[in-house]
Amino acid sequence: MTSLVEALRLAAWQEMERDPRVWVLGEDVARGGLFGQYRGFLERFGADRVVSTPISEAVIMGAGLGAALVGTRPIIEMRIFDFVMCAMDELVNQIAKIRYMFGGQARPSVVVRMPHGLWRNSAAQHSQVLEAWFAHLPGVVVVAPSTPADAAGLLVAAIRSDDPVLFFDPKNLFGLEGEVPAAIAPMPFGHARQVRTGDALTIVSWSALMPAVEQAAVTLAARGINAEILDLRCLWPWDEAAVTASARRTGRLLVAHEAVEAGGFGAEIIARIAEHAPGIRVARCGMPRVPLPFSPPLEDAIKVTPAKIVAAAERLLAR
Amino acid sequence: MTSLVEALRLAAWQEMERDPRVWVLGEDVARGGLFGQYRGFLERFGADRVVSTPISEAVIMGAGLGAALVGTRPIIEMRIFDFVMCAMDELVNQIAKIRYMFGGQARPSVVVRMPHGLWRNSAAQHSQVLEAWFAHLPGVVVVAPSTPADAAGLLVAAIRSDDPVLFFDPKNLFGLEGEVPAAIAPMPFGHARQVRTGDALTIVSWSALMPAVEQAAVTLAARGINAEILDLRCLWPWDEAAVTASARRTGRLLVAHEAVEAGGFGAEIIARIAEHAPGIRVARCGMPRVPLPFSPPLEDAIKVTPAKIVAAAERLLAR
Amino acid sequence: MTSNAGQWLALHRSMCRIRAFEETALAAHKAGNIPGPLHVSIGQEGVAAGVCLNLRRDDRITSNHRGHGHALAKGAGVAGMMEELFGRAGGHCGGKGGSMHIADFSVGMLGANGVVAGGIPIAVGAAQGIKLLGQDSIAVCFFGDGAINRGPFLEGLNWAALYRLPVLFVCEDNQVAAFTAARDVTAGPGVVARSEALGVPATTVDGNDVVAVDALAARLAADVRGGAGPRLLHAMTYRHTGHTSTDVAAWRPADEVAAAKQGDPIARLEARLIAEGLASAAELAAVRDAALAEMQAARTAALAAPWPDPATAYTDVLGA
Amino acid sequence: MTSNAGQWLALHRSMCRIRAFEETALAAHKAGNIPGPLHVSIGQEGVAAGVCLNLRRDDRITSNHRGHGHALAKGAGVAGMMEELFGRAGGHCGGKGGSMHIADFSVGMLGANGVVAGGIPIAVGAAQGIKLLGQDSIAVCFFGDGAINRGPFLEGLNWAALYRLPVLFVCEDNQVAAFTAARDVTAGPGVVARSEALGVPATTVDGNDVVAVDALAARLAADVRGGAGPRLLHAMTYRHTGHTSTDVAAWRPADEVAAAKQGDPIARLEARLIAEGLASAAELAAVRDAALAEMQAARTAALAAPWPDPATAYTDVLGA
Ligand SMILES: Cc1ncc(C[n+]2csc(CCOP(=O)(O)OP(=O)(O)O)c2C)c(N)n1
Ligand SMILES: Cc1ncc(C[n+]2csc(CCOP(=O)(O)OP(=O)(O)O)c2C)c(N)n1
Ligand SMILES: [Mg+2]
Ligand SMILES: [Mg+2]
Repeated sequence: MTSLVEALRLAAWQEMERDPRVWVLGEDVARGGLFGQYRGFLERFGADRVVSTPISEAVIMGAGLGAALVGTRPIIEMRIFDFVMCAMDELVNQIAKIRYMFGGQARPSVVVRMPHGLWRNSAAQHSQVLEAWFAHLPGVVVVAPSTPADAAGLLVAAIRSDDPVLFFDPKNLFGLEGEVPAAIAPMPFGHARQVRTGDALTIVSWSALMPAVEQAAVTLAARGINAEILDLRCLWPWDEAAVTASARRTGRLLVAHEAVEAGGFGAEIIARIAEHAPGIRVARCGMPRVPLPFSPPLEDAIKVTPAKIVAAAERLLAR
Repeated sequence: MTSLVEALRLAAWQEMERDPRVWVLGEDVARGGLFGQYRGFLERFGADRVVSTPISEAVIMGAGLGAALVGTRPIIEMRIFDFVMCAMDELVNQIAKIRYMFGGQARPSVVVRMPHGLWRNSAAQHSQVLEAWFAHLPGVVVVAPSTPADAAGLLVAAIRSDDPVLFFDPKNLFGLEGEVPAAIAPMPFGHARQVRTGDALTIVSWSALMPAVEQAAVTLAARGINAEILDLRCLWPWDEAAVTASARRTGRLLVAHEAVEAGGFGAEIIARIAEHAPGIRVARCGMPRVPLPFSPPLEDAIKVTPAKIVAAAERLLAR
Repeated sequence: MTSNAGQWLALHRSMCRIRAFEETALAAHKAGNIPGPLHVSIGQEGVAAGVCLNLRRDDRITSNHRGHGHALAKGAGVAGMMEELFGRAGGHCGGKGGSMHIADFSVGMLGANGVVAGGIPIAVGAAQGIKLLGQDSIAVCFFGDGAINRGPFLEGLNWAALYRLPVLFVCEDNQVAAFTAARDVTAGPGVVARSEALGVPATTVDGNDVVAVDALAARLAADVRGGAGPRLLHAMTYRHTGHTSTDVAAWRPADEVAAAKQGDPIARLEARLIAEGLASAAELAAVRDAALAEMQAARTAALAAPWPDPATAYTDVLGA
Repeated sequence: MTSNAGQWLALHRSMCRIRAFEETALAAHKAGNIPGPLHVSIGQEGVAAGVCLNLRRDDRITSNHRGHGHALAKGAGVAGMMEELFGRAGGHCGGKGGSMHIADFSVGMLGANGVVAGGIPIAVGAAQGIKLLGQDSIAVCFFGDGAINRGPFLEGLNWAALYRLPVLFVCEDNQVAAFTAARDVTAGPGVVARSEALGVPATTVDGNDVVAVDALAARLAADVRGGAGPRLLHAMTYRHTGHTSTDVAAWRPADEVAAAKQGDPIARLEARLIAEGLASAAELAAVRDAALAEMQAARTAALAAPWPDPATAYTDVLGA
């Protein structure tokens, strides 16, 4: 068994062994990174490929792009998702647009790693879940795994991709254990994982909320409700076919995510289903439109929990 | 008759006359602003209240916040929406969070003006429509008017509001003429405007796409299809009651916006209707997930047009 | 000399209260009573105390992630601070902020910040607002050596100089940013040269000599208040602990840490007070004990204080 | 002297081609054949020519919104540039970019940029990539005086100095940013002081003296290529026209503009070439005429060139 953060470490390690053009830049990465996801990299790959940077997010992001343009494959480490706000011009106006704007001349082969989500009461500036923004942004791939094996396989694919891949590390699941193959194969983007089969309703989720969804399913099962669960794994491209097929089977679709419900990626999923598979009963379960509070009882009040998912599922079934 | 940009100029002028704590900061504002929306302000209000700044978006945004915290009411001018990407930490991590994070001690009374959208083939870095991002962001009000009167009334309300108001100037409609009262009253946020009554379907839109929607309605009317049209005017808070009531009446809802369809605010509207008013047939009409190209035939190929809105409406009616 | 006694004893008391607050908080964090990350400034108290004792209540400060000292020295209430760390209803932010987001607007403390350099644009704007309103208070902006590598440092200093704003920048140079030594990520001659190249006169001081910090801050604050425009105070200091309460900073050379601890600003001031006959060891110990007692009482109170009503999680999002 | 003839004539020809390209583009824009905004660099050609004639094809450059000259001097194809301005299929970017997003990767031109200072992090990263790959090419980063007030200037220069990257920063100081004079928004002694405070040695040159620019660029490019680390070239120049093709910049003092036009880099070089007997007025006029003919032919061709297939609007979004 391997923890999710260790799986990510092994995946990046494998790719750096495999391809000398792969390198990593970000704060403290030469000390192993904030979560140990680069432990031992400096010793193995040296300071030119494991670059601890100044606190200069704009250049961490933009230099990654520039280095990609001359043929390297940077892993851009943002430390905590929220700090990407200091590098949005470089990400949104440059990285996401450069291939298109220049008519295909540029190859922005970067991976942007952004450990995101709720974690140890980190409050409003260290807990945001804004993955939906990037599904709405042309020019980027959006990945949000929830298991060690998926995280490893998708990171390998991200590093080998010629597209900018926004990789949302689920920091609250870094300790989650699972099997990871010795040789990590790239996992194609855009394929959902069927976590559980059921006939009463379909629950779609991803990233750090998956364990809560699985707990909810156990509770529902105890009440005789069999939920089918899909882990979307990628938000762009996303597996609309699998979601639609499952929702058609069960007739009911609940999308649950850690992010704020209003304008979250759940809205896109529900909208597509409502447009293209009318008649399916739909619902969402996400956070209220509130910043993350620090105090545990306050955070507990707004965060999505197994109980809230169960309640949402039962409301949906009652309709 | 008054042009939309002149209506905005008059609204800001009125408020600066009314309240000495109101001031404006941004590049070239002392020269009237890029669009003349501050013409004459320097001469009337002086250099302390009409501050032409360095090209320092991060501080334009953050200084606006700091000045609000000590009791002033800054109008933060971003020049072109896309440049807000250079000030996202200040907007997203500071302005949107400060009231909440500090338990209500802070009063972030700023207006952030961001002329957005397609305009004169400005290509990928000067045409973005990412309004949906901010509807998903707790802590901000999101305004997107389409007429001179609405723009003026909503800007007055924004300036007087103690909340951070993100004001999306529809730069492609700056030349649009309309009536504006001599004394501009603040217009409450969150109320849609019924542009046209009809029974065949409801079309909801806002900002720069409204004229295209109205043209589409004329074409549809000529084909015997009466579309009811709502101009949402505000994306947060948004007038769910009006949209639901109209959609229930017509039984069909089409949301059209200039933004990319995937993950746009249309998804939220459709999702809410699908969850709370099942049975209504729904559809969206937005741009493909593609950056804005420069060349006119390319821009025309992806932008939302009256013809595309008509086609979407007819497809929806055929369902 | 004795003319100094009052001020020096005030500096001593201020530093002792910061030290006591943070040692108490560390213990409470270890005991599991404080959620989330905790960044303490043990060893750096001379800067917060030396600067803030020269400020008025209506002066404003912005701080960073390591802001307990700045808040305390500016006069923030201890009970409200401790309860905020504990996430209790009586915290300055009602439990919504925590250690990294302490603020007490009632004393001009406009907030700690979880984003490095995040306070710079805000302080600059506060100064601009103060100037626009024709007031004579000033803004003080505390940030670390790590912040001088972020864009807002350049944008903010250029801006403050341009409009001659009443803002005092204070760079707390503890020679480290998180787990990386400042020298490994900072090119050129340093913060003073950067500041002056942006039009902001800057002066370096031994941040662990609180008397020197106090004297320099008094002069610079007076200049700023007098309309001279912005100034930067560069204080050399050292972080005795790790980056967060859970970091032991094992990578730092032991002798470096040991040497630094010799420069403890509290011990240095006490030696001087005694040497100059301004206080006895017993009197100073009494101050330390009183500070510790105050903070332990606050800890006990915070532990017994009510949690926020979950319903308050939904308030303060929008004020309208 | 005559040893210089070749290089000086090359500089002359390069400047004339830039001038001719932009005058032709201005006319085409006025005629309604070029959509979108157009930023020309008339009066500033000495910088692009003087710097780029010292670069190799495998050297990379990043540019800003006023980048026609940089692209042409670096060797970008004229037909592809003119067609790009016209939004035609044969443009370097297939019509997707336009004037503000010209790029020709085949000659190391990594792109103009619609965001002020947007090219700085990219150039720094290109240099880092080049170093990582063990190549001996260099990156050159063109930006205006307005860009030195944006954060990426500080972050990028500190970074380049830290890792001793092979990048040459070129600040084209035309003393204006959009509609505001640089002096009104720039505090402190200026870009050279800022650069050196960040560890990047900097030198100022009269950007309208193309021979001086050429000599300095040759030296700095050699230093950078040799592993000395980054350098900054500060070129003083002047923008004869308004900010965009539709701006007349009426606010600028007429005498200032008139005086500046006296310093026209092309006229100055021609006077010198004639004075030193390296070329006759007739020969130089022939060069200008040839450049104009080349660009007018490109304009005629662009006007007749096919528009892009609307289907291509959907390509190049993601490559996978
Ligand atoms: C923009 C941003 N990047 C990274 C971080 C993570 N981080 C928190 S504190 C810190 C080190 C800051 O060093 P310094 O400014 O010197 O303050 P010190 O911790 O030494 O007091 C870092 C990198 C952050 N909070 N914000
Ligand atoms: C981040 C950003 N802010 C504002 C603008 C709008 N803008 C375009 S060019 C320009 C002036 C740039 O001045 P400078 O860098 O000196 O270049 P110059 O136009 O003088 O050649 C401005 C403000 C922009 N493109 N990007
Ligand atoms: Mg530090
Ligand atoms: Mg300029």
